[in-house]
Order: sequence, then structure tokens, then C-alpha cells
Amino acid sequence: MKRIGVFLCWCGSNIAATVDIEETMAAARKMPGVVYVDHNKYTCSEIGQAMIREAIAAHRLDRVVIGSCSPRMHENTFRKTVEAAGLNPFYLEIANIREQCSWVHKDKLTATEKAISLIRTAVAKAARSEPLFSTEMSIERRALVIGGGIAGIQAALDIADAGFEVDLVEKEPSIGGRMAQLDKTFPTLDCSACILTPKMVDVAQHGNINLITYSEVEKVEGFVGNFTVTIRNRARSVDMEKCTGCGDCYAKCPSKVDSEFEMGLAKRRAIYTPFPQAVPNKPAIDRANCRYFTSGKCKVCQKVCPAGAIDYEQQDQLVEKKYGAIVVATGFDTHKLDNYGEYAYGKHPDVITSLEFERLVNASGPTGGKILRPSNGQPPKNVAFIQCVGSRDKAKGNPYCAKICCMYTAKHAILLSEKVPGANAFVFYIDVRTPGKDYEEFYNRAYEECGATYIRGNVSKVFPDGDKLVVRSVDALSGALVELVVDMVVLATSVDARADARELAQKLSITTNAYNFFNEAHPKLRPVETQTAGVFLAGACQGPKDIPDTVAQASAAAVKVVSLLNKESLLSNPTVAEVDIKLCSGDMSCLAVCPYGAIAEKFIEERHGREIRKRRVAEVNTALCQGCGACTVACRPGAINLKGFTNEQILAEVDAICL
Amino acid sequence: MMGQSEKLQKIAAEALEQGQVTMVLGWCKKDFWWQAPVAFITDPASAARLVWDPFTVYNPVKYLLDNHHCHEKIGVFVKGCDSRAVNRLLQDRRLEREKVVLFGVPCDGKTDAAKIKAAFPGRKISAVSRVDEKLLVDTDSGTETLPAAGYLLDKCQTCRHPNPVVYDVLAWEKVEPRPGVDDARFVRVAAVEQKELEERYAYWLRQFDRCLRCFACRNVCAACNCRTCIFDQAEPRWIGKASDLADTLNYQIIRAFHVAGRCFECGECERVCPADIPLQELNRKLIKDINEYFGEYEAGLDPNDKPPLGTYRGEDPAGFDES
Amino acid sequence: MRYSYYPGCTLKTKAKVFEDTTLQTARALGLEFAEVEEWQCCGALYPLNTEEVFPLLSPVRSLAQARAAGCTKLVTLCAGCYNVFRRTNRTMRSDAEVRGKINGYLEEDYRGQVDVVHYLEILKNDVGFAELAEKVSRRLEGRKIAPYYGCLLLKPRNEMDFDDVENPTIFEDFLRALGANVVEYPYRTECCGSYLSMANEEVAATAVGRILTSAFKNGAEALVVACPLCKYNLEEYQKGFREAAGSPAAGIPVLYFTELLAEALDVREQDGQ
Amino acid sequence: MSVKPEGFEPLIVAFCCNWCSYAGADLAGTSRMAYPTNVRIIRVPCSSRVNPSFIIRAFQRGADAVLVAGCHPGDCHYHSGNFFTRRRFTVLKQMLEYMGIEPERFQVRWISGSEGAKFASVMNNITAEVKSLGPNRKLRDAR
Amino acid sequence: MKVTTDKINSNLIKEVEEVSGQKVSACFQCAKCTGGCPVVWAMDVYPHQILRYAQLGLADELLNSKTLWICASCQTCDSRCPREVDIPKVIEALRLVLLRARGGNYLHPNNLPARVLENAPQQGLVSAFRKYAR
Repeated sequence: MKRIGVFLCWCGSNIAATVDIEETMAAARKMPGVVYVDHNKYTCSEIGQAMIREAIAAHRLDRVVIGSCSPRMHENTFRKTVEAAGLNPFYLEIANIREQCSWVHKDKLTATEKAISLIRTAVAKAARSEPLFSTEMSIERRALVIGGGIAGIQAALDIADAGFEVDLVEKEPSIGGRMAQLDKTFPTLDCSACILTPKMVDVAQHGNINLITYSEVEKVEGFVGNFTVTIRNRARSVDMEKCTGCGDCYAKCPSKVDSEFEMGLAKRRAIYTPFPQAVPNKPAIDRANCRYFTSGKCKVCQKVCPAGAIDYEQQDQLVEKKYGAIVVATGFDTHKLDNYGEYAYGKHPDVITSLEFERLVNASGPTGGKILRPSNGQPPKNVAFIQCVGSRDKAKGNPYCAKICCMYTAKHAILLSEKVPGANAFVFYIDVRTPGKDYEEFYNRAYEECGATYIRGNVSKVFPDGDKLVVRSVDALSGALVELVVDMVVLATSVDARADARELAQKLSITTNAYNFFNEAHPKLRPVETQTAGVFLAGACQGPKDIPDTVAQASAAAVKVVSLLNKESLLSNPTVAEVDIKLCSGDMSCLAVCPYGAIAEKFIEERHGREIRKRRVAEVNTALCQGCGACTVACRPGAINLKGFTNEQILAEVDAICL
Repeated sequence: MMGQSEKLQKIAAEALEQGQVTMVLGWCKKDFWWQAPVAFITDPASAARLVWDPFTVYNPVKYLLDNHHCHEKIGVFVKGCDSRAVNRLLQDRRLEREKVVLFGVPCDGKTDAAKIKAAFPGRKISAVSRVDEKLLVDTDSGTETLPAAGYLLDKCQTCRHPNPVVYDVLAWEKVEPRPGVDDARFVRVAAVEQKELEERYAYWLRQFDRCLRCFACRNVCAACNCRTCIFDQAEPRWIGKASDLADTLNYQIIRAFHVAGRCFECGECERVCPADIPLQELNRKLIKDINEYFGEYEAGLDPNDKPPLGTYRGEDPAGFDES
Repeated sequence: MRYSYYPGCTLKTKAKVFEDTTLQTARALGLEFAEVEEWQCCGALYPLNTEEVFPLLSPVRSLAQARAAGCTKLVTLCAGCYNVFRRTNRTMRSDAEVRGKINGYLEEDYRGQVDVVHYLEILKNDVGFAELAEKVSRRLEGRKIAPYYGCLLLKPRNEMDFDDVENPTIFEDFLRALGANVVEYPYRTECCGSYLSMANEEVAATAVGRILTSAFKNGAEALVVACPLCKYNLEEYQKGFREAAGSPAAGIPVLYFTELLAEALDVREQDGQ
Repeated sequence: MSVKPEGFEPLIVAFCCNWCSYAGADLAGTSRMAYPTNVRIIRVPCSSRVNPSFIIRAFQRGADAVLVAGCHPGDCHYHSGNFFTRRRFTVLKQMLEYMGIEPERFQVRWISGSEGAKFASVMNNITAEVKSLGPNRKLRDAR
Repeated sequence: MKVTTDKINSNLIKEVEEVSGQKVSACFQCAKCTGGCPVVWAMDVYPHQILRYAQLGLADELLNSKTLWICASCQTCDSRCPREVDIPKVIEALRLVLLRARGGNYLHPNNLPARVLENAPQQGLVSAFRKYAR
């Protein structure tokens, strides 16, 4: 039989005025296992805590029940009290007789009756409590950042500046990401490259940052503080040690393909750096388009390379590394326009996407920063901008708002007025959304000062008509039908999650929403954490966002990483799930409902007569388990139990309440 | 032309001879004309014991749980319902697909011996055989012919998957589901739903008052495949041992809940119940609700899908006040 | 291959040439079109409300007959019939409530087992345009032809699943197989006014005018259609259009695609033969 | 119908998730929002910890009603727990009604940590509803 | 034209939603339907306005609108609608409400020109009478 001590707190008059302490004490004395009952004016005071410690010693108590305020208030305080007296801190149970009794009931008789019941329930639970222990886990003091766009760059720099080593993995030959493709940035119109490239150089030069380009994450194992990540270094066919970045190779390379960086508006070579300011400024061979790799002949780059850096024999390398924390910053894709035949994209060269327009405006772009019609190289006189292409469209595109298009379209209209004097911008919109510092003013500028005409109506169809384009819509505000003849149509393409986001989410045991954006742990209060401890999010991989938000989130993620890596060690949560392998059928129903990937299958060996049989059972990774208990209900044979909230305890509580 | 039993015998004998499997589970004939118990055949010569007759209703699949350790590979004859039991065990990871060879047997419905007996009161029956849609009943006063459709087991009258949904070999051509099975599926559930609340409680009390807690419903069920059933545990004791009606209700509610989204409607629980408790009315109620709330789902068709209670959608509706 | 063939009212009367050239060309291509025995008018329009179910009886009756005759595909020509049949079939597959009502009334058990196809789809998928091109004996070399899709073949987008709604290609591919020069013009899927020509002629006339102008500006010498009503509108208002605008766009012949097919396969029989 | 004894005070067992509904109950307390004494709360980490067996056991032992309360969907502290709760108890609730248990006897509600007033009003309502139903005899032990 | 609480709260939306099976309230007035309508120039109330009027309960304006008889159900609009509203079905519902409430047919065979009766294909005649008469 357990030796349970019950301590009732008056909380001044907060409890004692409504609950008859004497009567409650008398009732508690009769409860099974209760050997000592006492009371105190303020149990949380030092005097009150001392009384408990002394009673534990004097009466050899092995379980403690305190009737007081909510456990959400003082559970930790009293756990420490109990621990100081030499008991396991989880031998404590609190009966909430203040918030859930004295404060909400007026009648002393029934309130006392309820308080007794609450004490009895806590006693029943305490009698079945088991000692619980946290385990201490070491931390690998290095971080991995996946994705080398502005989010990944910012996170890597912040973590590295705090003194921790960072590996920055980028799948392209250079870091820079989407921001490197942009011309100006809203709402200040500062040049994207001017603010980004210094950061890229910082990354390359930072002693704590190890840049791993042309590489991808292959596998992630382990848990917070102790991740083991396998990285695939794709064969670059260029020896990074030897290459000086002189550029002779791509000047001579005979095979030309559409440049991804230029959105197909210009060509690049098969051996290439994506753009002139690339970091590292060392090329890679795109083997699918390389003459040597496709036909076995050529080797021009090898012949011209003064450093002897070309290596056709390179193979993909799998490298295993350890990290304490991971930041995911993989960015976004632009929406495919296959479902939008009505806009004649791909049918007429002067219908372009917003990112293509961005390249046209860019001084280092295919036209040297001149806005020219792809069809004839002439500057356009009239340009239609169509908003929400693939956004806010549950029938054919994304039902969500892509968040950035209103602002970048205002920017495009402003840039058009600056670069092509006399040109007219017509912006077709459903709603204009400009929440953000200085954003509304920026939008105002587009139509007030830069002459953009905003038309409230979604464009229904673009008809190519000779070398012009006819844009048909309606201005819903005036009710006037609109039919404009323009020289260029710019489609504000929506923002999609990366095509491989779901795959990466699986590797990281994090979840995505219906549109494959990674889920944060809490939409308001834990915006950069994921529900997998130690994995953090930055930038558009979590949802469409602009550069300021992206950078803010990246720095926030970096702080989370730094505060994690700064810890001496991690203490595991002791109230975790536990598998009774005798009862486990190995059907892994528990695994299906675990939000943390904390359950894995393992095989145990059992002797059956002469034979050894292997049997599948579930195993809980206590470092990952957060103790929700969803698994315990999914498990039909009740083989998985939750420490601190066991089946035995809860059934005993039910029985005690209904006594 | 080879008879259906002979076809099964040939399949089993060949599989054993070629060493493809070391044991075959099928059906054989023993003491009574109305029974065709599961046979465990380990040598080709005994394959001749196998039969396919109006009473091969038993599901051999659950026996795999006890036997798959001892054999490299086991061959199993599976009707539509049995094949879904295979998927049940596969999804529950209680069986590995590579360890079994499935001999699919399209099934045109099994016969209810009790109905046959009732049709010939006072007459002694020695054998019943089936030819297409006719039953030939040998009685002490000559052979009688009955329409097979009128003497089906209740569970076969609502069978939507008479053909195996997973198999390696098919014994013969597939059959068409009986007309109207879709409409019949929830007829009994709807009838109970129609009753008034108190009437419903009284109805179920009447049913479960007969329950002996013999656990036959659980033991026959391929979805009840836990190594140790929660109701067999001593600590914690989830239900009382004595035969209290409240404990019986507890057992039956939790049993039904444990097969929610997993029951593949073979109807064996109801068929084997010695007290004739209409357990399908409970199981199918849960299926009906899951379909209505969370989208159509049929268990035992694809071992790789997610059972409805093991997954969710953010926009799921709730069967309670969400305000 | 054997197909159930549903001609529809118009092909038996005003659009006889459509049916004749269809049957001639099918025969030449080795396709067996077996006319549904007791067909009735399809209703011309698929009901656009939740209350009307019985207009589906007629098409389902034909579909059930096709199934009873052992056909897996039912072919239609008129875009109106095709639209009604295709959508009816889809409803019978997916809507248990409607299915129950219709089957209950007809005492049938039809669940959409038959596929509804358009002749163009047969040419594309079952014959194959590459194979068709080989069978052409009189290539339409140099003929500048503008395909006109109209609405009913393509829309509604998620119900018809015939081709890309905004950028369809089946007509163009068909014409190329016959050796014709395909005229691309942006109005090929714009509505011709449909039944407005019965009650609001000026509306239909204007719609037709735009289509013809666009086709003509892009060099069309003939228009090809799959719908008797489109053909009627495009021809009927060409005259008025000419008078009004004096446009040379008038006088563009409007042909059924089967007429061109018959010509290319050289199987066109003259009337009365 | 059960006979309603004079002055019947129902016993209501409530399972509240620690992060939302239990916090909501505490907030009702700190805001001094009065409600009847009939409810007894069992604290669980998440509503997905609540096993249907616990509910049936409560009825068996004499509870007149059982409430399961959790975070609003999308706000679960453990990300997805209450989505499973929703599916499980949608099924269980319909089943209990189907078996003739009054719908008021088993309720599931979403109560956030900021909804002290909602907690109190749910308690008021459920107590009133069950009072008018009278004591529960269904599913109850014979003893 | 005036919007009042009574109009907004009237049964019109409900009735239209029931008959059409379409969610009128889903429309967010992007007006893509109107922009692409091939016969919009002949309408007095544009397609996006039809939905807006229905949302606001402007029954008289809707039921007196020429648009109900101009729409050719070509389904260009709903094939592009980002909110998955089948607008021709909404218009059809209004047409039915009107034909039911007011009786009388919009089109009568006697009113058709002989030229049309003689030359038009059956398909056209059947369609027109299904649309314009009860």
C-alpha cells in the first residue's frame, strides 16, 4: 500500500471561504492509502513547502496530493518541493480546488463535496503514479540550412555570427535563389542584386559557413540535437579545388540551352554558372545537355580549361553529417500555366510571366534592362498586367492568395513608367491587397504618380490579333466592358510550393498543408518551429511571403537554432509514450497518428520452442515524443501507454469520480 | 468438364508438387453435410480432400496468423470476403504478402443450412450440392431442387465483392455481384435508425442480453487480430469478468469501435454468434457514418490506404456541436 | 470495331449530308456504326438545374440499348447530342440518386458502362490520325481551312473532358491528317449564338460576324464544324453580315468535318447515288 | 423514461485537454464565472488521449453525462491530435445515439484557453440538459 | 435600385441556390465571367452583376433583366470561374423562377419567322423551346 500525504491549501480565503477545509481533511483521512493529511494558509509559500518536505520525511510519505490552485499554476513549484524531499517529482498530484472549485461555486456545501471528490480523484491517480525521469541528451553544435535563397542565406549568416558552424546546402550551382532573379524590390525600389550579392559574398567568406552547392538532402535520421543527414553532392564535373572561375569554359562551350535563371529569355551553355555574380563563381556541367555526355565527343571545356579542373569522371557523392538543428528554406516555384489557355501564354511571345518581366527589367538580364517585346524587340506602348493568375482560383489554380503579386505588379507598373516613358500600364485586379509598412503608399504611387490604370476585373481572355493582343474584361466598378489593344501582357503568376516539398517533408518528418507548404508548429505562437523539434522554417517554403517577411522569419529561425545549440544538453520530456512489447501486435496503428514521427517499428527476437522468431513491435523515440497520447487510443490492445497519464491512472480517476 | 472441387484440388496439388507452397488452406468435408471446415493440406495426395460446395463459408485466412511462422509459403483459397481478410491482415502488418500464394475463388454465395433444413421439416438430408443457380438436396425421400438465391446466407445477400480483390491465381471466371446489393447494404441499419431513441436502447438491450460473452464474434473476425485482446488483460481490467449486461455493452461498443473503418463486412461475427445478435447492424452503422462524414471508404480493398480513423482532413465535418 | 451509333434528329433531316458522309467514311475506314434501334430525341440541352431529371430518360434509354447490344462505345456526331450524352453518362456514373431514379423509371440497371464518344475521338484514338493520313487518297493540299469548335464539344470544362477548353487541338490535328492548311484564329472557340438565332437574331448575327471576320483575317477559305446549329448560324448570318458590312468575309463555305473526310478519302457519293 | 427524483444532481465527467480546455476552465475560475458543481474534470494532455473505453467506463460507473473538450481544430498543441478526436468521437457519438443513448449524455466541444465564458456556459448547459433528462441508467453497472 | 435588409434576407438566394445547385454566395466578383461572355454586349445586367444582385436579393432587377433571355448557356464563363460557380445554371434557375411565377412563355412558335422555322435545324428549335417555354 502506498503512503499518501494530502495537503490542503487555504489560499488565504480564496479556497477556505468556499471549501470547508476541516470537513475535506476529515474525508481525505478515510481515502485509501492516505496516511497523513495537513493544511496550510499558503502552501506555495516557503513555509507551506517546508511543511510538505517535513511531513514526507516524518511520515515516510511516498506519494503527495496537494489540493490547491491549478496545476498550470504551481505544478512545477511543488514538483521541486517533492523532489527536494527525496521523492520522484512525478509522485505529486494536484487537485485543482481553486480555479475549478472555490472560484466558480458559491454554495459551501456542494463546493466542499466537490473538493472532496477532486481530492479523492487525485489520490486515486497518485496511488498509481510511477517514477518518471528525463534523460539528458548531448547536442551536436552544428546547424544545417537547406536552401540558399535569401532565407537560407540570412539564417546561415545569423547562426554563423553567433559562433556556430553551419552547412548551407543549395541544389543549384550557385546560391542566390529567387531574389537574385529580381530587379528592384518593393516598396523602396532598391536594387535586389545590390543588397543580396554582398550577403552572398559574406556567406562564401564566413569562417563558420560551409557552402555545399549543387547538392541535395537525401536522408534525415535522428532527432533534435542529434540529426544525421545524408547529403548528395551531385557530380559537378568541375573540380572545385582547381577551378579559378575564369569562365573560359563556358565561353567556348558549343551547346546552348534555355537559361533557367533568365526564365528561358536567354541561353546559357551546358557548362555554366547561372548568373555572373554566382557564388561560388565556379561552373557545373549540365550533363543532360552536354555534348560530351550525350554523344561522347566534344571535350572543348577540358581543352580550354587552363586549370585542368574539368573532370568528366566525377560521380555523385553521398556524405553523412551530424547536426543539432535544421533550418528549411527551400523557397517556392512559380505556378504552371497549363490551365490558363485563355491568356495565350506560350501562344504569343508577348504574353509573359511576371518573373520573365522581372528579367526584362533587370540591367543584367537578356535585354540589358530594356523592356522590349519578345516578338519584335520594340518597346511596348501599352502593357496589361493581369493579377491573380493561378491564385484565388479553386477551379483551376491555387485557392489561396499568393500575397506578393499586388505589390510586385505595382512595382512593375512603376518600373514600366520609368523605363519606357509614355508607356501605359493597365492593371487588372480582383482586389488590391497592400498590408505592410509603406505598401499602400507604394501602390498609391503606381496610379497617382506613375499613371497606371487599375481596372477592377479579372481578364477573361487574351486574343492575339496580328502583332497586338486584345485583352477582354469588364470594369466591375463602372460596369463598362473593357477591350484593350496592348503590346504586352504580363501574368502575375501564383506562388506554388516546391514540386518536391512533400518528399522533403517526409524526410524531415514534418507536415505540409494541402498545397504542400510546410506547416509551422502553431500558426500564431510557434511560426518558425515545426512539430518536429529541432527543425525550423524560413521563407516561402512555409507559405507565400515577400522578402522582408522572409528575412524576418529567417532571423527568427536562426535565433531558435542558436538558443538550442547554446544549451549544455537537452532534457527529454518524461511524460512520453511507452510500448509494452508483450501486448504489441506490431500493426503500427500508433505510428499512423503520431505527429512527431516518434514511433518506429523494430524487430525483436523471441524463442518459440527451438525456433527463434522475429516479431515486429513499435518503439517510441523518447527524444521525439511530445506526450500527446494520440497513439494510446489508436492502439487497440492498449499496448502503448502514456507515462504520467496511464490507462490505469485515468480509469482510476473515472472510478474515483463516480464513487 | 472439370468440377469446381476438382479445380481447387488441381491448383493445390500442383502448387504443393512444384514446391511453390508447403501448405494449402482450403475447405474439406467432414462429418456433416452442412459443414465444410478448413483443411490444412501439406502433401499433394491429400489435395483430393479439398472441396468447393455450398457450405465452404469459413474463412481460412485467420489461420495464417498461427501458421505463417512454420512455413516458407502457404497457399490459401480465398473467396471475395476471405481475400479482403488478407488485405486486412496485410494492412495490419500481421502478414507478409510474399509468404502467401492466394488462390482466388469467385464465389456465387454460400448456402444457409438452417434455411434448407427448415424447407424440409422432418426429412433427413444427406447432401446438398449446387449447380449454377440451383441447389440439389438429397433427402431420404428423393432429390429436391431449390433456387440457390432463396437459401443464401444472409451475409451473402449483401456481398459487394464476390470476387477476390487480391489473388495470384483465379480458380475460374469472375462472377457478377448480385443485383441490388448496394441498396441492401444499409437497409437494416436504416431500420434501426428509424426507431425512437428509447425503442433503440430497448432493442439493443434485448439483443445484448443474450450475449454469452463467448467471444466467438471476436475470434472469428479477421479485424480482431491483436496478439492479446484488450478484454483479456488483467491490469488494467477494462471490463468486469462477471457477465454483467453493462460489461457486455462495454465490450460490444468497444469491439465495434475497434473495427470501425477496418471491418470489411464479411459478416462472420453475426453468422457465428450463438445468440443470433445482429452485430452487422452495429458494424455497418459505423461504416455508414464514416462514409457520410469522412468520405466513401471500403476496408480490405487496398492494404496501402489509410484506415479512416488513422487519418484526417482538416476540413472534416464533426458529428457534434463544433460551435 | 463495332459502335452503337446515335444519329439524332438533325442528322436525319436538315443535316442529312452530315450523316451520309459519316456513314460513307466510317465504312471506308472499316468502322461498323450500328444505329441504335429505337432512339428518341436527346432533348438537345442537358438540364441546367437540379430539379429536372427526366430529360435524361431518353439518352439513358439509348445508352442502355447500346449496352444490351453489346457495344462498349456509343458514337454521336451532332455536338448537341454529344454534349447531352456525355454529361448524362457522367451523371449516371457518379450520381447515385439520379441513377436510382432513372433506372427505377426505365427498369434498367445502367451505370455508365458504355463510353460516349465523338466521331472525331474515334478518328483520333481508335483509327489514329497518323493512320488516317495514310488512308487519305486525295489530300486537301493547299486548302486553307479554319476549324470552328463552338462550345458544346468542349464545355463545361470538367464534365466534357474532350480536349483542352482554351487551346483544343483535335480539329487541327484532324485537318493536318487530311493534308489541309490549318488556319489559326483566336475565335475558334467563341460561341456562335447557339439557339439565340431562334429568338434574338441580332445577337447571334453579331457573334457570327466576329467569328467570320477573325477567320477571314487569318486567311480562311472555309470553316469546318461538328454542329448543325453552328453551321446554320454561321451560314444564315453570313448573308446579313455581308449586307451590313459589305465584308468579304461573307461567302466562306461552312462544312461538316465529315464532308472533308469523305472528300479526302474519295468516298463521297453524290446525292441520289 | 427514467424517473426524475426530486433535487437530482447529475454527475458529469469532463475530459479536458491540458492546453486549451483545461486552461479555459482555469480562466473561468480566475474570471469567477459561476457554474454548477456537477462537473468533475480529468486532465489529459490532449483530447486525442481520451479513449472511448474511458467514456463507456464512466457511464458504467454512474456518470450521468460525459464531456470531451479539446482545442479548436487547427489549434491543437500537438498539431493534429484533435483532428483524430473529431473523427473518433464523431463515430462514437453516432454509435451511442444509435444504441439509444441520449445525445446530451455524451458531448464533445472545442473550448480554447481564452474561452472561459464558453467553458462556464457549456457547463451550465450540459448540467441543465442532463438535469431535465434525469439520472442515467443506460450502460450502467447493475450493482 | 436600392438594397434593403428585407431584400438581402429574402428567400431569393436560397431559392436560386436550390434550383441551380450552385453556391451564389461563393462569388467574389472578379467579373471574369463578364469579360469573356460572347454575347455580353446585348445584356442589360452582366453575368457578374447577376450574381451580385442575387447576393443582395435584388429580385425585381434580376427578373426583369433581358440577360436571362440572352444567355446562350455556352458555358464559357463557368469554365473560367475561379469560384466554381456554374453561372448558366444560376441564370437558368432565375429563368425557371420567372416562368413559374409569371407564367407565359418567352417564345411561341407562331412568333418565329417562317424562314427560321423552315431552315433552322431541329437541334436549334428544340433547344430554344426548352429554354424559352415551359
